[in-house]
Amino acid sequence: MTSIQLKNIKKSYGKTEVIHGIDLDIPSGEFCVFVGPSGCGKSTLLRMIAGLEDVTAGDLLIDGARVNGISAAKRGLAMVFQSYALYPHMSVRKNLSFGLENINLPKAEIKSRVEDAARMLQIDGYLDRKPGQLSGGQRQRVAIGRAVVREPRAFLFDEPLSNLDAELRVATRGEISALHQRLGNTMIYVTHDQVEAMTMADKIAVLRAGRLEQFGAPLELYNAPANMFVAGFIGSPRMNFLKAGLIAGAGQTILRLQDGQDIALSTDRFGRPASRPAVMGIRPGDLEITDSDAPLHMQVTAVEQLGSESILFGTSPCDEELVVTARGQTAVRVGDRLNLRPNPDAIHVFDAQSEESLALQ
Amino acid sequence: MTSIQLKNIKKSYGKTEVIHGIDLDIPSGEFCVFVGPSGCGKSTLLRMIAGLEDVTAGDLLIDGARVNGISAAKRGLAMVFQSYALYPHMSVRKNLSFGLENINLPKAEIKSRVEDAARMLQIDGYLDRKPGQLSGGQRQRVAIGRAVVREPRAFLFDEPLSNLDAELRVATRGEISALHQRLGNTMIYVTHDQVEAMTMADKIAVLRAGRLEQFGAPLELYNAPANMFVAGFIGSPRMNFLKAGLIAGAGQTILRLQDGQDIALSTDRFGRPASRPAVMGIRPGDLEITDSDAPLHMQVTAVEQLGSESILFGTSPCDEELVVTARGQTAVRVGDRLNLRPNPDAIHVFDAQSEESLALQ
Amino acid sequence: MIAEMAAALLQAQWLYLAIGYIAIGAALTRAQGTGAWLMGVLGWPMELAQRFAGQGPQPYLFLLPNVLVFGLFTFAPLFMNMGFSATEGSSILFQDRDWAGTDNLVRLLGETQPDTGAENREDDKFLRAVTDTAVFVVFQVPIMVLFALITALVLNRDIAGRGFWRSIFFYPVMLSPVVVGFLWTLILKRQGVLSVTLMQWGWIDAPIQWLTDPGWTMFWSVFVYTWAHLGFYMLILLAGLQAIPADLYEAAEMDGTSPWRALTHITIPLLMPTLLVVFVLSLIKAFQAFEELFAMQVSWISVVAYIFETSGLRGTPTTHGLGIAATASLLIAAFLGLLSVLQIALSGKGAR
Amino acid sequence: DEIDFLCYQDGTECDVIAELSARFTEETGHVVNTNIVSYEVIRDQLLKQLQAGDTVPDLARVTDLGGMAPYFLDIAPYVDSAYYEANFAATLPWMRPAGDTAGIYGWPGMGATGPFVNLTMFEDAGVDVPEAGATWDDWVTALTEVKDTLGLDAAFALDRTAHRWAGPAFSFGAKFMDDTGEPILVDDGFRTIAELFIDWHKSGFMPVEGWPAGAGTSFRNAAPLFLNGQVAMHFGGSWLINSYDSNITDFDWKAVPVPCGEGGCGAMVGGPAVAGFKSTDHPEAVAKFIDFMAREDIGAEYHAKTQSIPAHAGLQQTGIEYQGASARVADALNVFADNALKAATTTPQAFAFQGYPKNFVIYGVVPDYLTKAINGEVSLDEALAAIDADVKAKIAE
Amino acid sequence: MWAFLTRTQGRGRLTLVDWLSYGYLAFGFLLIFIPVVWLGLNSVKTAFQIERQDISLIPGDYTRVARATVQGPDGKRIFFITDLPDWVLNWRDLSAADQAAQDVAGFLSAQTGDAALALRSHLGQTEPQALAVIAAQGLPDWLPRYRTMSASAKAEVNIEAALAGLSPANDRLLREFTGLYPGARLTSQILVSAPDPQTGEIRQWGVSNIDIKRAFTPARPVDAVNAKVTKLPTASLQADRNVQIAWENYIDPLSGSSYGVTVDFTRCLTNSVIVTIVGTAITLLINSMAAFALSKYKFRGQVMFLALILATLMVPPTITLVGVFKAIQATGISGSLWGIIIPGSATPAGVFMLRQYMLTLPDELIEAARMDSASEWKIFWKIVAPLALPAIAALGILSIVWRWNDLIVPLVAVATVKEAYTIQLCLLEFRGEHTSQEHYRLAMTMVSLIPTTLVFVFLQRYITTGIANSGMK
Ligand SMILES: Nc1ncnc2c1ncn2[C@@H]1O[C@H](COP(=O)(O)OP(=O)(O)OP(=O)(O)O)[C@@H](O)[C@H]1O
Ligand SMILES: Nc1ncnc2c1ncn2[C@@H]1O[C@H](COP(=O)(O)OP(=O)(O)OP(=O)(O)O)[C@@H](O)[C@H]1O
Ligand SMILES: [Mg+2]
Ligand SMILES: [Mg+2]
Repeated sequence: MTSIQLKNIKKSYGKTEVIHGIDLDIPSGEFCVFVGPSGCGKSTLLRMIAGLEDVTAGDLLIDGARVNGISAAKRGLAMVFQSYALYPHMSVRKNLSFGLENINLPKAEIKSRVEDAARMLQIDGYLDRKPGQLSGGQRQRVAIGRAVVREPRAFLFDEPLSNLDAELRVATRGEISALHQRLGNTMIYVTHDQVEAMTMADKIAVLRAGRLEQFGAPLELYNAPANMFVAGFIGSPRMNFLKAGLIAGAGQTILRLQDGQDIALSTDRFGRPASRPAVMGIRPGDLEITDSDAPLHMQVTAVEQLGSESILFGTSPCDEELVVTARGQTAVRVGDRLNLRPNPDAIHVFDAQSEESLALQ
Repeated sequence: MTSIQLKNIKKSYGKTEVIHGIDLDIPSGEFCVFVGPSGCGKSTLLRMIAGLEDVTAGDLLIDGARVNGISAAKRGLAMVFQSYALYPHMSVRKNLSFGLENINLPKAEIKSRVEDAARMLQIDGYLDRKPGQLSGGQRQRVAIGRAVVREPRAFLFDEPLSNLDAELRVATRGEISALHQRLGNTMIYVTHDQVEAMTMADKIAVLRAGRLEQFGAPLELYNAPANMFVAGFIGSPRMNFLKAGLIAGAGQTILRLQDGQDIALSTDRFGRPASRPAVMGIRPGDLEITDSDAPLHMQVTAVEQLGSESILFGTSPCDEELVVTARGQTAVRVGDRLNLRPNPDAIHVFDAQSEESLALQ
Repeated sequence: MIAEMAAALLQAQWLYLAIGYIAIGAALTRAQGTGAWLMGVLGWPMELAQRFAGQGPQPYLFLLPNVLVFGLFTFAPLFMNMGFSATEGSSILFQDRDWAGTDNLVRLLGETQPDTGAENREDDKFLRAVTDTAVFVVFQVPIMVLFALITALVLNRDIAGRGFWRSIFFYPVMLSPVVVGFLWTLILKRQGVLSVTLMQWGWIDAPIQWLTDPGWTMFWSVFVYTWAHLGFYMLILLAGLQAIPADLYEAAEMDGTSPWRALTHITIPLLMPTLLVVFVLSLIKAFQAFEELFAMQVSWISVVAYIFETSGLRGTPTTHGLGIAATASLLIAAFLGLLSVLQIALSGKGAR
Repeated sequence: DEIDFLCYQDGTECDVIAELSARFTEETGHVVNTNIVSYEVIRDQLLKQLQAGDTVPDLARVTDLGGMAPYFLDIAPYVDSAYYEANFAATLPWMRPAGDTAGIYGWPGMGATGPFVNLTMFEDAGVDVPEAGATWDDWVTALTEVKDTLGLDAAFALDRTAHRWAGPAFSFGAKFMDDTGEPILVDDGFRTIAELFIDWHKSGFMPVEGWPAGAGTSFRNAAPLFLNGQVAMHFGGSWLINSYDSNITDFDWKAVPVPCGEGGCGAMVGGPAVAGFKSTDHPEAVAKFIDFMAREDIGAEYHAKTQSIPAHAGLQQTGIEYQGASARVADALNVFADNALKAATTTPQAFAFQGYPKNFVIYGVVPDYLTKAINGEVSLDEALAAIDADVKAKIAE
Repeated sequence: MWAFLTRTQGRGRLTLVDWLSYGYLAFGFLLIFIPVVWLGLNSVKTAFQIERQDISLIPGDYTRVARATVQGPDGKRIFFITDLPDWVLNWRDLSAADQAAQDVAGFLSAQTGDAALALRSHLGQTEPQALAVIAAQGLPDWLPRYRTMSASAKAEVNIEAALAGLSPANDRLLREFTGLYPGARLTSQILVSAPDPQTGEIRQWGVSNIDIKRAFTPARPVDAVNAKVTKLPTASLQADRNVQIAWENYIDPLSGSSYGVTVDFTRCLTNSVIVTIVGTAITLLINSMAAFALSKYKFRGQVMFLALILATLMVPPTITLVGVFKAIQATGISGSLWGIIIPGSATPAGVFMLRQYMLTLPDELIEAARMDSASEWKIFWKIVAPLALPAIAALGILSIVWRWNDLIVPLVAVATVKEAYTIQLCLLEFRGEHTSQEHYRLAMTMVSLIPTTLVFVFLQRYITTGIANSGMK
């Protein structure tokens, strides 16, 4: 069992710093997902942990031991690459055993490990095929198998599903979760797809432009995003953001929307913050369409019927964009005006300046 | 305004027939989506309509005139390719005007058309850039612009969104819908993503292995799939299928599941079919988790928490896979046993042999 | 000078034909645009053909000029060689040559002369050329492939000034074979720098005839030929190396693979298809080796040199030389053809 | 008429002809366009063009008289045959196609092979240059002494072709041609010289850059060896005189009479001729021009200016006033003219062999096998047998 | 700088493999450029140096001294004349105009004794003086022809009688002129200083040649007459060199005044430029057309065409040269530049390389253009050709190199038409049958390298990336 700690890790390419000091503590056995938009430094971070990239500054600790200068081979980690990086000229069996041969493991040991892994990943049927003769999903599993046989201290995955089509992606992400449950190893998983992050992670690290924005369990991030970036990034469709003024009144704090509607905030969740310009965040599923009067109004501009749910796109009176999801099939047409009532427990408020959440943690 | 008719269209490459006789009638002004799994012949069909591929047999009519032998250039259609197929060495302006120059349109006319289209698609800011200097979404719009300037009788789209990332895909699909509303041209749109099909189409044609499975409005396909293939293909997560026996009883028809549970079927929807082996279909959202007794049971094997909804994966007592979606965040854990009550109005029944729906149309 | 150049090209009939062609094109195509106007106009017969005959014949029209030139200047000569091979006499005019059937083959390979019954010498010469060439090929090809590979591997490393080094090694490819021969002759002739320098260093006592000493001539033939062509194959191998995805090496690194094992177990196997192409191409080239060797006046005769000399292309032709050489050339062409079929077969298998 | 004249030159021959042709134009009104090309072109390309019949010049200065004879224009109808028979009797037959004995096919030139020696080397070595009439043995002794004294790499060089080899071979009694005009190559004389020749190479008397360095039938010029002072004697030919005169400034040299042997003092004769081609459209102009060049006064001027030996018997007799020629050039010309005359009397096979239309076969075959014998690839006997067989085969073809 | 040189994968310092790599590259660099540099050095050596196979790095001749041999009634005298002006020493290397410009008579009148005789002969004055004497004294008119008369003709005249009664000086002159005395001669030898092996004193010597391969060099002391030859250890010789860069090796052929060569080198350059430019243009046009057809269409016979084109790779033109010759003759383009341009314009490697590249261009672009009503020709030159530009550029460079370096086709096409000679043919001209203008050849070879080297220097990026990426496989 392996814990991985990052202490003020920095990375520069030439003069440009791309990772600006990240602290992260991944406890042993956890499935940790790095998520963030493209180019935010996820891969770089992962590759530094793997030892494929030098750490410019800071300490990288595996099981408490500093490994900054230690070569990739000696860190005892295994990595699954986005492109799988299977050796195309070797059979699946050879792909799996190559790394073991490198460390001069006894033949019998190699054989048993390879066969165990193959059985576990259900690739034992084509151990003698070349990677080129496998489908995308099968290759994926071979790549994982290659990591598994090495019995590494931790697994590193770099967007391992991005080359698969939608259906296979869903299936494989289930398999990886199952693998984690079975092996119990520490795993670090990089993706830019928040759905993957939500469904697989024990802990999610949200990165933006080389900085860690928030680190926590998936629902923690969903329910209590630390800032607007995390709030917008996690959850689909995206959270609605409406400009508002936070007015610290006598007994209560109210949020005054641009069209003058007021929404009271519970002190339980927000305490008593000072007045300031703010942004109200509300997820599309937390808006209820109601016939009675409601603080929010929307002119429908597009309706997407997915059968099981409907997504309504529209604009607020102040021309801010709004999205609402409704269960089932809706009769709402483009051009309809809707009254929307936000679920008061699901309202998020962010400082307009710093974009930090004002909710009490 | 242009109608397109396909009369028993067939296509063979050498000796292998890939389109086995398709009849389709696309009325003028309609947004028609071809959907189906990879390799089912969607692109081939579209390319035959475009004139890029010969029709092996059958008649292809545009506005009632047979166009089988007429070259692509003369059919007056415009096509947007999956890879956009922008001329990489020409500026955006040149890309847009190239087709117009080929038909020797006056310079002034070309200029005004290009500028109108560019304004409409909001690409007028970078008319002098090369496609390589544009983002994916911008390229997409240029590709559409190139089609628009030609003022074609109909637009053909071949998976135009598949190269975009998830967020951009959602945005662009809205734009294409808007374009259709504005121009009102007939449009044929190929995709293998059922969400795209559902959200954009006036009519969806579901194809499988060169055959037309069903043709109808999106919710028609969702609510009344003609067969198991369509039922499984449309809707996400996929419809659950459970083996069952259809037993035509005295007064009522019942569906007996493998574990012996009975579900009564309403005669309104199914009439009085004869007894036979059947398959019951129920969408994940149409199963309600209940504490009381219910005909379906599920052992939970995985839980995916998306925040706004939860997807529960599990197995029935007879080891059939089941998926249930629940609103919001759930407390269900892996290993829990759930009782599930199907929404009786949402039950689909298919003949086990032919896989055709037994519902009355 | 300009006028001279113009005059050289503008021989009247060409000029008028060209002007006519372009004028018709300009009238027909109404091409617009300034820079590319000529290209728009040049293709008017093709556009006309497309208007009347549709798209079907277009590919043939695109091929036509090239195939015409090939036909006239490559295939026609090859067929003429067949003709020469089947006839006898010293004339290059077919009407002055008599039918010979397979006599030329007998003259080339037979033990006795078909005309006199005397002992035939030509076969010895030809076989000598073939065996010498074979020796050359056997040494040259592996050595060149090996060094091309080493060079490519070195240049594929993250080395300072890679582009510079790459072009340096390519430079000899740009030199004409005659110049290559001349350059090295300057160094290798008996009184040349190499001999003298080695003598000054006391490594040899007397100047060595590098190019004609039977012990050295093959060495230097191989050396110079490799020197001149290495760059080309190095470039192909380099492209092959760069096509190997970098993440394979990262995966190997994670797998704890030593650099040597990475080379032998990953690089070389993955480079195999390219290596094969390089191998066969250089094999074909080596069999055709002629110009550099001829320019250096090495003391052995390659097959092509044999054909060149026997056919009377240099010096005065012998009576049947032309026919014999033509026969030999057909044999060689057939052999090389076989090699390339082998290549296509092998590379087809390599590409799986 | 305008006629095209394709010409190659060893020195200034073509320039002089072009100069003289201006006078011809004045006299007759015919214009001669002289096109100067390299020797390789004449040797390798002209015959093929003649065969192909396209873009052929009207006349040319050629050396392969036997091979091109079928294409030569017979100018007898336009000229006074008797003049030619009187003055060019020895060389006219070289240009005649087989069987023809009367036709006049051009203006023959004359050249002869023979040795040049490096006088400075002899002086420095303190060895006397053997006198006229000295035998090969005398020469070998003298040259070896020079070589040893001065520490030369080699003493004697001979161009790699049987044309040069023939002269010494004649001296040792090789016949080359029998009385019926058929070649008999390998006889005792031939064997003797061949043996010697191999010895000479083994002992270092002859240079390794020469015959041993050549491959197949290729020609190798030994002049550079003489030019840069590597050998004391070069067996070359009269065409070298000009080049040596202008290029050698750092030693004294002279042409010496051909060494003699039991077979006589053998030198090979030959020389380029100016001939017209049948395909010409202006046979009369061509004939007139050839006749012009063959005139005694024009010939005297031509030879004086080009510093070459006349084939014209009258001019040979009277001698030519070589204007501006240095003493050694004039002497050398005299020596070579003498060599040719001597050949006519003592080794007449030289003329027969030069007129033999397939002599070029032998030129290549002999070096090919002799080189193999020199390099020890085959024994002398094998080489001689092979020469015999190969020549027979090639000639029979 | 050091950081740049030692930069590696980013991890660690230079390893042993890195050092080996740089060593290998440096070695390769030397191996590749030594011959070229050597050619460059040699190309500015004087004709004499080249002829002497002087392998010194320095262009320029040794300091020389005149050695005279005079033969008279009283025997042969060998002696040195020092301090001669350069124009006298190099008299025979001077052009006729330069010779005429010198005051020969004045110089000779200042000379005395044997030196005067030797110099008279050396400066070519024997003949004019003798002819003048013959004319002045009314001597027989066969005298000027005497030395080239046949032996029988000589026997018919009485030379002694003709010469009787002349003054000793004139007698001497005419005896030399008629060859009765061997002519006085002057050669230029290398002036060296070296210790006398006998006495050990440093002396000046005249030697023929300094050949460091020989242990001993025969030499004569400059200050003695008829001295015996001394064998000096070659290593002990001290000789001065006059560094002299022989630009005339370049200037003469380029200005058309090279001795003994009738080739107009500027003409050759012009022709080569025309052939290269026009040939490359045609090659690019027709090869890319063919490649377009073979890569972007499906048509009957496609495979056959491709196979045929590949098959042409197997047939080196060298072995079908007679046929090529006939074909060029038959098409009537022989003897003109078209005869060089056309046959080489279809290159199998070029077609193949372009085809491979065009295969990577997406078909959708062509379909898009068809939807855009473009004709096939327009698709070719407006869409495919511009997109294949990297490959076309690579082929263009190769084609330039091939064309510039081609020898075989020009040889069969225009060998007898000097006006159409290309540079490679012209280079052959310097290698005559009996005379060799090696110094010109060296210089002109250097000139012929200029365009390819320029192409190389300026386009190397395109060469290496273009060729490597155009699937030359
Ligand atoms: N070798 C390199 N040299 C310079 N900059 C680099 C290098 N590799 C990555 N970068 C920069 O570092 C930043 C982070 O890159 P990284 O690959 O880690 O992003 P990512 O989060 O993995 O993105 P993606 O989701 O697209 O894979 C990017 O801005 C990138 O441009
Ligand atoms: N040129 C061709 N030659 C032979 N078979 C072809 C050709 N083009 C397509 N096919 C076959 O025709 C079938 C239909 O192909 P098509 O491209 O229309 O599928 P598609 O529905 O567009 O798939 P995708 O979603 O992957 O684009 C496939 O089985 C394919 O293999
Ligand atoms: Mg990444
Ligand atoms: Mg498709």
